[in-house]
Amino acid sequence: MPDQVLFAMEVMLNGLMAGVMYALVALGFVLIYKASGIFNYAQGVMALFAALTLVGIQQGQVPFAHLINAVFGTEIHHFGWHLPAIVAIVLTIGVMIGLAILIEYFVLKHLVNQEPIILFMATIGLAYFLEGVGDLMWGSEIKKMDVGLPQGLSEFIDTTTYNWFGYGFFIDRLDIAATIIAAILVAGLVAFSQYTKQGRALRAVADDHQAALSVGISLQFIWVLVWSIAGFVALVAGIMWGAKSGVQFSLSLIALKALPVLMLGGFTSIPGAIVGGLIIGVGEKLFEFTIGPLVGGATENWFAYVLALLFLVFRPQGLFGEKIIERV
Amino acid sequence: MTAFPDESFVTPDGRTIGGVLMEMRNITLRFGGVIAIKDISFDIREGEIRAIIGPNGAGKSSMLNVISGFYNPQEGEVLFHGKKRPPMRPYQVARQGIARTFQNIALFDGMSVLDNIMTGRLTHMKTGLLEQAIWWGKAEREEVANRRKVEEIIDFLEIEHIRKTPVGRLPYGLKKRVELARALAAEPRILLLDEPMAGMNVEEKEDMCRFILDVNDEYGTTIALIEHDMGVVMDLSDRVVVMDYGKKIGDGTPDEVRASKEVIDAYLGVAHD
Amino acid sequence: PDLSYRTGPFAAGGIPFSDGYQDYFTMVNARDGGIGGIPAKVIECETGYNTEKGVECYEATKGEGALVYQPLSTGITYQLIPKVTADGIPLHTMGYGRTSAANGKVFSHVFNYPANYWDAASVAIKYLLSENGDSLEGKKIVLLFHNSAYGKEPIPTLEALSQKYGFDLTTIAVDSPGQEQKSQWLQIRRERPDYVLMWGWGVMNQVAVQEAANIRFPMENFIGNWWAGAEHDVTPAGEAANGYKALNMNKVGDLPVFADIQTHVHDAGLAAGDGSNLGSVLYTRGMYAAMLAVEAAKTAQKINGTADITAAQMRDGMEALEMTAAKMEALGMPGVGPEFSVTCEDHGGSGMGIVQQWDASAKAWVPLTDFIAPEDDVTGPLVIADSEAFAAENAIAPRCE
Amino acid sequence: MFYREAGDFKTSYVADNQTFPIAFDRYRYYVVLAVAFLVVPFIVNDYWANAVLLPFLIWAIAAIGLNILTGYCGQVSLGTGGFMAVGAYSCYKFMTAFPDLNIAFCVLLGGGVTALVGVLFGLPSLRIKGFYLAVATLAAQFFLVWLFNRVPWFYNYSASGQISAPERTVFGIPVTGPNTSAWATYLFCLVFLVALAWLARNLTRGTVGRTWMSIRDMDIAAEIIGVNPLRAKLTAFAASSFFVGIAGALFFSVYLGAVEVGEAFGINKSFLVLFMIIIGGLGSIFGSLAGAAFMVLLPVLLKNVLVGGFGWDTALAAHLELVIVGALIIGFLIAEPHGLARLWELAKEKLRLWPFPH
Amino acid sequence: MLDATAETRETLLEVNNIEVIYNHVILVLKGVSLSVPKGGITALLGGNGAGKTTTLKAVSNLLHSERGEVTKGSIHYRGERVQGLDPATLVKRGVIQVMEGRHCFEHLTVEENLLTGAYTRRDGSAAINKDLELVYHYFPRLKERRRSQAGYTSGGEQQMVAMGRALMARPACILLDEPSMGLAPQLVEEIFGIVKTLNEQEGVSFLLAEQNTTVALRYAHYGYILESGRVVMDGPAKDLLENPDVKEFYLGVSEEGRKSFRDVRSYRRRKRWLS
Ligand SMILES: Nc1ncnc2c1ncn2[C@@H]1O[C@H](COP(=O)(O)OP(=O)(O)OP(=O)(O)O)[C@@H](O)[C@H]1O
Ligand SMILES: Nc1ncnc2c1ncn2[C@@H]1O[C@H](COP(=O)(O)OP(=O)(O)OP(=O)(O)O)[C@@H](O)[C@H]1O
Ligand SMILES: [Mg+2]
Ligand SMILES: [Mg+2]
Repeated sequence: MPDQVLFAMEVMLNGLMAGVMYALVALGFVLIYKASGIFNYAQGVMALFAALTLVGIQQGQVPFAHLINAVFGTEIHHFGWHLPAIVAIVLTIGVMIGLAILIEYFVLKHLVNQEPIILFMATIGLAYFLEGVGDLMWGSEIKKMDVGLPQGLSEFIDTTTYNWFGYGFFIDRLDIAATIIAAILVAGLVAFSQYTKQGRALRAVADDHQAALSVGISLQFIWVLVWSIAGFVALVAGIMWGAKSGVQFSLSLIALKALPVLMLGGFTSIPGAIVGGLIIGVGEKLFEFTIGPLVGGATENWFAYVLALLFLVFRPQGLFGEKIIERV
Repeated sequence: MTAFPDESFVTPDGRTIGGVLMEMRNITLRFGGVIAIKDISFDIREGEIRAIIGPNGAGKSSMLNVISGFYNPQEGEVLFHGKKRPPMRPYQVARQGIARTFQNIALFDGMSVLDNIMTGRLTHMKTGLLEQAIWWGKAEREEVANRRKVEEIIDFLEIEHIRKTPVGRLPYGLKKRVELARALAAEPRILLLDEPMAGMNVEEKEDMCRFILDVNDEYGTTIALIEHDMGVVMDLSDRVVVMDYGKKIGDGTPDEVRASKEVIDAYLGVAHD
Repeated sequence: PDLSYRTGPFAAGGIPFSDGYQDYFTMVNARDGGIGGIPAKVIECETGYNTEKGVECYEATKGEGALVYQPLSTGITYQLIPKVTADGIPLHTMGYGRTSAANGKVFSHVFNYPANYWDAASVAIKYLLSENGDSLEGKKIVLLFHNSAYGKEPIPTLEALSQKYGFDLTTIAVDSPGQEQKSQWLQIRRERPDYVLMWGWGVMNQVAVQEAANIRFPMENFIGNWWAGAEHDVTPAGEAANGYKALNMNKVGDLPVFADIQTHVHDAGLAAGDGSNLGSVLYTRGMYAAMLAVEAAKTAQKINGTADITAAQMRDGMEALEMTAAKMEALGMPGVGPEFSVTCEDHGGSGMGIVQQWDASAKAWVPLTDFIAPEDDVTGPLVIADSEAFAAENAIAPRCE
Repeated sequence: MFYREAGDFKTSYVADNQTFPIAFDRYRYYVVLAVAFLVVPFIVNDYWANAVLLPFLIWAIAAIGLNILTGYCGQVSLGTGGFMAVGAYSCYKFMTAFPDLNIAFCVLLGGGVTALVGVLFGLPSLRIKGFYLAVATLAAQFFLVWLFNRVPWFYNYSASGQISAPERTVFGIPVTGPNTSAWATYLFCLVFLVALAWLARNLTRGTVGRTWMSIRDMDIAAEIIGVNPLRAKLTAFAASSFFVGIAGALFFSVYLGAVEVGEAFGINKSFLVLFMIIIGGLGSIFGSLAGAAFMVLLPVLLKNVLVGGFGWDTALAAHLELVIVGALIIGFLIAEPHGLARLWELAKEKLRLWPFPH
Repeated sequence: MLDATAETRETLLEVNNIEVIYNHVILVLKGVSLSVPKGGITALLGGNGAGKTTTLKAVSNLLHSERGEVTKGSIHYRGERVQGLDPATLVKRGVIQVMEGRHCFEHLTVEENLLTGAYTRRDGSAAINKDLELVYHYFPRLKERRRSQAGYTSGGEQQMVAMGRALMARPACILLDEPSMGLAPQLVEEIFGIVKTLNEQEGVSFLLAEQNTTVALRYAHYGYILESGRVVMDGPAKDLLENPDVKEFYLGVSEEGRKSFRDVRSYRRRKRWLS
């Protein structure tokens, strides 16, 4: 029956949208992987941290209030200001850059040319750390993210589609915003990594730390640079997802939604992140829509991974990932 | 020697060289645009030392990779014992008794020298997972038996002192030697050596030559080696194949090759005495 | 002890409950010098909603003469049940945990009064009945549930009820944590159900409320259970959440007792948390739970005529607990919960609950109904069946003969 | 001065091959075993058993398992949680289906089933490598958890979807169910750990182990010298999963007694085990133990210090705990990327050279 | 060639008795001292494991990434101490190392590899492209393969890439680690030819670790011979070439001239091998 088709279309559209949201998170991973061969597990927590910081600054919360009060028995909570979103965002970016510098100085610097898995582990340690700090700084109750993003059903799409098919499609305005932002991000990042000297250096570092050092590439600079950008991407992701669910611990778990996207698109490809996101988004939604009911639903979590897995079996480096060089 | 009779014969220095053991027929290997090997044929005879030379990027290593089954040529075939070899995975080739060393050393950095060499004997070890898990009995006996063989090789190559050191720490030259040991441990019919003497000084090269020659006449192992040191090549090998950007431009005894105009232009540059 | 969780994905729910629970004890100690003269000690132990930490906490604290446990996590409850039974320490799982533990014959040391999930399901349906002139014929009801033991609890009850009242029930699972519910809500939008019931927890609630608003689902037809009906579940959605309904096992709103807590606890700087939660839904619930514990203790003291009671005596106390309107009145929390009395057979309490609605402009939950009684003839048999299955599996002889 | 190879020369390859080449190590090892078997059982109490020892023993088994796969064969896996779940649920099914089958067998069978599942999910590893594989194993993680949550047959149709272990005994002494005594459960797990550690040791010191390590270090070269990659990887997956499965079975039956798959075997368990082996040391059995001990003890310790010691409220403590754990992990990796095991080695090497610095 | 004068010229790079330890336990360099005069070519000879690579890495500060550290002694470049300077700064100051065993950036194309060499340069793309052409002129083979990923090029080609990459940095002092390894004979000559021209026309100074002693000494001005972490002999290249021991062990020519590799049927080893 035709309206099944319509539903399917609607589901697909929303799948695409969801895909973009995943991609936003995946981008951060890609950047850092490209630049250092590090698989940065902390990306999700960075998103959470960024969002927390943003809200905290905006609401004028006192960082570490809880800790301070506990230790000094004081009763401070708020500075009592309420900043406009844009200011808060700028300040947060500042914080994320600071974070990048600290990470480089205290972690990465000491782990030059270690095996990837070691660095991976380090980032997990980092994840724990940030999670704790985030909670300590801003407290763990749920906060509302309001930076004035549009939300809810988009009238326009609804009516137009209604006029076409006699069935109004649902698209979340937030998702539309996300799509636009993602497009801008990707364009910028691609340009950066493909056409600039830094971009080349960044890929060089990923290949061979020592050689990179030997030709005079400063790992320190590259890493601070990349982690700052990743921090910014994390902030964007944090805002988007925060607007959906409020800013809370679970934000950090979106990392798990981004991983299949990453696999599918290829760890090293920025466009891959987007394409992968779209495929995963559509794939899991359609599966949930068609097969889901038969097997009792809630299939999305694993199906995303299985889907990605299937792709990998045919392209071990993901759709757009750099070929894994096998030579003797 | 200059002449090289077709049937098996005994060389002046008393080694017997038998019939054709392995033959390459019209091998062509492409990588996308790049043609690494273009319609090359040559044979390797039982017990001989066969050298492959040529400028960088000529396709020598690729040729070895074809022999050891890592690359499948688009055209041409490999005959082993006169029989056409069906396309097979590298590990199956290895089990036919073809061992090799690599140009960019490919040792197992995480393991000790001893373990590295023991891996060379995997093709000879049979115990299954469960027997291994229990260890006592079969597994242990086998371990010891093979260990004995390996120890022979170890003191043949004079690396007793580094037996237990992780290979990652070894200097380049010693790594090469360990790699040779690993290849020898397999007791191969054919031994393929890719630039075994790169990065060695004369003294070490002499040692290496020594080992190669000894292997060759103690075990009668057939050897194919790639080397850029003309001194070594000319002295050691019975016959030489010269490659140039995928094409074969010369094949014959060292003297013949050395004389060939084409070879001199393409590779040797100055004529080597 | 109070096994709390102030970290991890469910912290937002755990914090206010524990605050309330502890503040009440603190208040009792400060105001009337403890329970029957004996100051009550509440050991809080952080589990982060994590089962192993739960065990660690239990083992760490049981040595200290623990009288009752309030684990606040279905998962932890399940693996404490055998342990407490063996150690003879009562376990109070208020409106969560193992529903069939209401059957005291089988579960000697587990109490889940005043109400449990199956009651909740039935109460919700009762409410909808009253809304629709006692008939749900042909109505379409969707259950949106957290894909876990907790979320699946109400399904049997609802199925039984849908048989009984001929509404058709669709269940939609949301996998934990549940940040991405697009497809679920698209399905809901498509099927246009008359009502949506939600068994949610953690981030799932906030997202669900948001999504419901996004698809313009009429909020007043969207009803959460009592773990999906706290302030923090609706505030992130802001105005959009207006009209969302939820069940509750305890009345909200300003209770006289809060004044006492304010003076004796918060002003004295003894607050468990940062004091911001006073009066919130979960805070009140925590406090209510504490009050029940205190009353049980008092009962125990009365029975045994000793002020300094043991865990065993506490259990008897809980089994003999009687909550009357007068009592609650006297305690400064009139009508906070329904009247009920615990017996050897019935550890489940009355199972009554109210329906409340969110008023976004006032940022407050407004009670819509008085306590509604569940249909025990529906839930009862289920309880018996499940508990007896458990008894059989673990060779437990029924008590109370 | 006695800490030398010097003076005890190996006269046979067997002797040269043994686990502890230095006599002193050997003796210390026997002492540890003796204490573990003969002393601890008499002094252990509920708290120590349930809060520290059991988790340690069980996680140690899991860690050894993962170490076989990741540390020795170089295949990073994040599916550990899922595989533990397989062990737990199959064990549960065996326990309930054959009530008079000895629990020990149920556990072993659980391991066996897991091994099969592991092989299944190991198949992609032939083509997928490195982090791609790691992420791919998450597919196993999520799928398995979903499966056990979804199909009632696995939890015997209980209304709640929880599984709880009925009482089972060994030599008449209960090791599962409510009425267990600390020493019994402890010994039960200890036996498993020791036996399995010994198996692992045998596997990793011989042919099989070398095959795995060659794949880890350079799979192409390994194949060219005659290693069959598929076989090597699958055996690794099988062995590893067997261990992990057993860990899962014990975790459920002996330690927790009742589990819900989503909570008990979630993704964070996979990470936890990965931590253990990396902190402890990849490719080292001792490392697995050390790592497990570290990751189990640290939080308990911190908690007791922060809450007990400074009397801070639990929320603060819990957050600080995260911070500290995170910092420590990073600190360790920086101090010695190859884990506690390597630190231990270096210490010994220094000791051997003692009193000379080099 | 200007050799005897070598000492008289100001020294560019000075290493005085450094000691290097790996992993805190393995002592590798036991007090090595050497100096590279400005505009000189200094050869560092020695067998396997002698410590050549380690010495070079110590100079270019690449050790700590291998968990090795300089525990004694000092390294001066243009008179100032350069220990603990991060490699990048060192490159900016004009010291660059060509690492042993290639180390190309596998996933970058040959050309991109070369360009990374120019990372620290600030003198505009025109100049860089000019040098790129120069490198291609030196190594025509690279031009053919410019678009292919370095990871897929042959051993020798990779060696050329590594060399070319270093040249792209227009350094004042190049540390060459086994430049001739795996190169075809005429290419070896060419490489050293390049070294010579750079040295004479641009005044670039070289410190080269080399196994191919014959060639190395032909081009170098001054040589150091390293054995197991110690300098056992040093002197102007000429003299070393004449030295009998050097002849015997490093050049493989004894009194009766160069003997065939076949004929060194060396007695001792053969005996032991048979017995
Ligand atoms: N896997 C591959 N993909 C693409 N091109 C390749 C691959 N392997 C080799 N080539 C190309 O084939 C040609 C021959 O490579 P090969 O390694 O055989 O040269 P070679 O004779 O060993 O040179 P050298 O003496 O420097 O080692 C080279 O130009 C190389 O770039
Ligand atoms: N990362 C390391 N860890 C431990 N020991 C090392 C390490 N790198 C090198 N060594 C040791 O340092 C010594 C010198 O090594 P180095 O590579 O400097 O010798 P080399 O002169 O370069 O030899 P070759 O000519 O073969 O390259 C060797 O004995 C080696 O065992
Ligand atoms: Mg080659
Ligand atoms: Mg070297």
